[in-house]
Amino acid sequence: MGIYLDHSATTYVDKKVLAKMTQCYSETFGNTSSQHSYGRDAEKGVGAARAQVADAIGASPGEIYFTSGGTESDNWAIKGVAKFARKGHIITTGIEHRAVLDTCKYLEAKGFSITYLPVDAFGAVRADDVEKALQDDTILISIMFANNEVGTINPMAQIGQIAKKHGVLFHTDAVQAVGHVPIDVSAIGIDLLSLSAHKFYGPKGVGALYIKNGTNIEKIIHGGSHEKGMRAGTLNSPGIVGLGAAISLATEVMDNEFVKEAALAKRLKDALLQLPKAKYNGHPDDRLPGNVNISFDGIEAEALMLHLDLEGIAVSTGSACSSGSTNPSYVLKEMGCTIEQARAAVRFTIGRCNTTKDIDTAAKKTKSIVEKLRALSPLFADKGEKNV
Amino acid sequence: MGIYLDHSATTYVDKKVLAKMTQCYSETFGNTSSQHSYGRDAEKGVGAARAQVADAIGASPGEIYFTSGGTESDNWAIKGVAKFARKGHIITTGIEHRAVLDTCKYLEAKGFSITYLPVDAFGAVRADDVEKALQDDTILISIMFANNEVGTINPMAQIGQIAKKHGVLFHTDAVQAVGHVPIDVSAIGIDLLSLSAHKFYGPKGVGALYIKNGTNIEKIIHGGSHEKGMRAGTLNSPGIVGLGAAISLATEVMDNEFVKEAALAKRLKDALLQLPKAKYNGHPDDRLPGNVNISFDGIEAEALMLHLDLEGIAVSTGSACSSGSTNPSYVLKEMGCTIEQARAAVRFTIGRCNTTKDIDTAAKKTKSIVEKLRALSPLFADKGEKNV
Amino acid sequence: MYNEKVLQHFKDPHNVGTMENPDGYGEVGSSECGDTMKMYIKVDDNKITDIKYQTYGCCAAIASSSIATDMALGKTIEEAQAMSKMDIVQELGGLPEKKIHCSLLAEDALKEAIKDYKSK
Amino acid sequence: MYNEKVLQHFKDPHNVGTMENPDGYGEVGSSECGDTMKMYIKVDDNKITDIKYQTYGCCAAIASSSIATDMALGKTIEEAQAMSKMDIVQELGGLPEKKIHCSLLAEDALKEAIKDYKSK
Ligand SMILES: Cc1ncc(COP(=O)(O)O)c(C=O)c1O
Ligand SMILES: Cc1ncc(COP(=O)(O)O)c(C=O)c1O
Repeated sequence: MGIYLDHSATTYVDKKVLAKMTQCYSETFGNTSSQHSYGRDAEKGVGAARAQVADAIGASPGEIYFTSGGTESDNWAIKGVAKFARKGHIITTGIEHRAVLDTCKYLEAKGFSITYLPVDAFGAVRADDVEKALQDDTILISIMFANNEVGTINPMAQIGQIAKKHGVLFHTDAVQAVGHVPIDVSAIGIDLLSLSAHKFYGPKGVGALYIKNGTNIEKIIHGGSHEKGMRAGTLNSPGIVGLGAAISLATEVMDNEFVKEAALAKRLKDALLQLPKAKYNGHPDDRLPGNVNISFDGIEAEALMLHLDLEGIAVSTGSACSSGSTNPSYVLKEMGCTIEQARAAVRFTIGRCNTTKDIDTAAKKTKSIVEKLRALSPLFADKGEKNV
Repeated sequence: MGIYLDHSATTYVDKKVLAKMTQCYSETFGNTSSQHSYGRDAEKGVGAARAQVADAIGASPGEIYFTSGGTESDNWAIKGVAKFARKGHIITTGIEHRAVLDTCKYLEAKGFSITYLPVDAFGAVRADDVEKALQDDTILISIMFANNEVGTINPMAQIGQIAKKHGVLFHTDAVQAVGHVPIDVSAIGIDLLSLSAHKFYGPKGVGALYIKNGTNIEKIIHGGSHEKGMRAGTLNSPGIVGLGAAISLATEVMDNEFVKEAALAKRLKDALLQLPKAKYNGHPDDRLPGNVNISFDGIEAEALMLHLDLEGIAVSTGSACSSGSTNPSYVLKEMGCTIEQARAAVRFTIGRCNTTKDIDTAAKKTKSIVEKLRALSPLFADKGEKNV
Repeated sequence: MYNEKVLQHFKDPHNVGTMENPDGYGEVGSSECGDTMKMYIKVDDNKITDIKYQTYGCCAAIASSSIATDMALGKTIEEAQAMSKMDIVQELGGLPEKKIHCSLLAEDALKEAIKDYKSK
Repeated sequence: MYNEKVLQHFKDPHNVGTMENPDGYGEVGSSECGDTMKMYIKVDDNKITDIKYQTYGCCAAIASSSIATDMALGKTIEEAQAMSKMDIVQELGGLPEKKIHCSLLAEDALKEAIKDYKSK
């Protein structure tokens, strides 16, 4: 068996969650729009899931709309608000997931103006910058809860207050955060929140958008009166039941998991930073518990990733050498990393199944591969410098 | 165990299909964008599914794009072509699924002009009408393969020829047809085809859009380079694997199933038409094999449906008395039915699991409930007339 | 969506039928949804001593007719006249919100029948 | 995405290292993706008798360097000079399309080293 350290990319589905889904695929398989018992049973499952999702983020069930995943939720939140407003200004950051960035670029081409806020060296947005960027015609602030590459958590409460004070809608892409850190939409003052089941041991292809009651937003998928007429399409009831079960379970084990993952992450970080010229990326404390992101000077991340893969260890790299040009992580570049540092960055994301032994094995293998690749590299000369 | 006769609403997932999906949810669960072995294994599954879908409809794998279901595919096909063209005229019919109709209405509000073609008494579009409706600025013909309420199949080959002759793109919502009747997109001349797994014993929440190579279409979900940059979002690999397995299986058993379902449908129809004043809706021959749609004069379909439900038999009704107004099936109205006939229409859709015994039980129960409801009804007086 | 009591009345509705020479007769059609009801009452000593009806409509309309006639039977004309659709819905233990209007049919038909009786 | 042979060369690249007093030395950097390679050759009787290199780059760059040096070893200067990136890709049994450009690094470095040798 391999060692999976790429839980931010996706997770396996928890056994208990899968059992609920299986039951739904074969028995309570009705269409929730049907009025007979098959339909009513399916609707019961969806209703329970809606309550589970609402509970997990401090919303009410009527504010939860199911989607096909985080990307659709992000598209809906941003395009939906923009369509309702017809024109205006949107504030986001330079380190958003492409589901947010590409949607903003699309709207920019359609005449909306967009501010892409910078981040500090740790990858966090400054709340001050948000307030300064506000314009008379600002219709939306869209800032991610936690970054997918470096795990840094943004100052959500402060941004929420600013949004509320100025009466501007606040959307957050919380795809990486939900199920891992506590979230209360009403305490923070969030109007729209995107989440996706496959990031917390639920199924792929199902997510949700929290829409605070009374929010001015249009739909983006037409046809049928599903989801109060806001999102057409036969409900993916097995997936939704899986989402509900997964979010409940994640909430239940959150505190323990946080402590466990943070401890494993510290262990991995400490071991890897024994290597010379290894740079730890992201915030030291305000970050997702399982995320460790390190740039190893003089190596190319893909090479390290593939070597680890050959040893059965799965990690990820932000950059990828493809189509004749390297695309080093724009997140790391925004944080002020050099291109070389960005190309040398590897992300380890620890999850529910990982053990101390996994971490020790991964650390040991990583160290020897880094040394091997550095020996191969014309760029690296260990001059015994300290880590930065 | 109940008798499920609502297979056009949705199907259970076939056991063999589910086994493949389960494996994917727990073992080959990687993100297809990941370059390590977990990602590559997931990508292998998706690639195989893409080939299975392509094979089933006579396309090549590079022309298959996975979506969250039939509704998204319909939205994408129509809005995607409209966005690319920027303006123009679209031809569709008055009996499309709401995923098509509502999308067309949305575009109409945005300045596109739409022709909603009428249908004949059997529910079929006349190819002549399509040709006559063409304008210089027609950008798209969108006509469903088979109707979801009455099962009538449209003259696809003729429409395909007209589209080709005039160089207009041809989209078909084949959600009800795929997996049940043979389809060859290149022989017919289809440019865009929507399909959805949960209509042929695959999972809900996953579908595909066939886009013929070279078709001018824009994306509607932004972010990420998935699906050649045309549909962002982490691929629902277990769902896609299920779609692939389901479409292969459906193709394999299609001929036998067609014969079996058509025979059961005839048996049910013959039994029910023994009742006086029962009107058979839809085409006698050119229809989906398992579809039987009948209006029983003097009864309200919802009442019949619920009585059958109490007996463990699941059927569906086009009309529903809701929100203070009855919405009798617009499909039946387009076919020339009276409002009373539309309100009295019940749809039985036979599927893979149904037996002769199921049909006989359903027929017997339906007959006695219809008689009971007619006795209760002030509208019905059996004057011994013949069925129409 | 419907509770047990509603389904019970729907499945085996009470007081179904017509009446020869009723003391009062009412016929109403809902303009909203096409439901139709005919109601027949027999009145003795200012009390409703027999009641029959026919209903064309959905489950909510049928169940409302059944329970409304149960409720009216034995009541004085004044008591019966005071019955509202919300009384009917309450007696049924509730109806889905979208279906509440369906119970108006029974209220209206009963009122029509009483009006007819009084006019004689 | 990578075939077995590519992965084998990537995992255990051949001819890695530097050389004291090489007969030819080439250093190239890909402007496209930042990959860098240093190549050292020893030439005897117009034949490449020893070859060493260092590469910074992805799997494709490393595997190409490894197999290209294997191929060049023992070849005459003229034969080595005639090697193209497609020869390297072919010898590797193919590379993903997006990665084909990565093998140019080895071709270029080898050509630079030969040029340096000839200029002496
Ligand atoms: C921060 C963030 N936003 C959005 C997404 C997209 O979610 P999904 O994969 O469910 O479409 C992801 C993950 O892929 C993510 O990490
Ligand atoms: C003809 C037709 N088109 C589109 C759809 C929508 O597909 P989905 O339920 O997968 O969104 C359906 C079924 O619901 C249908 O019958």
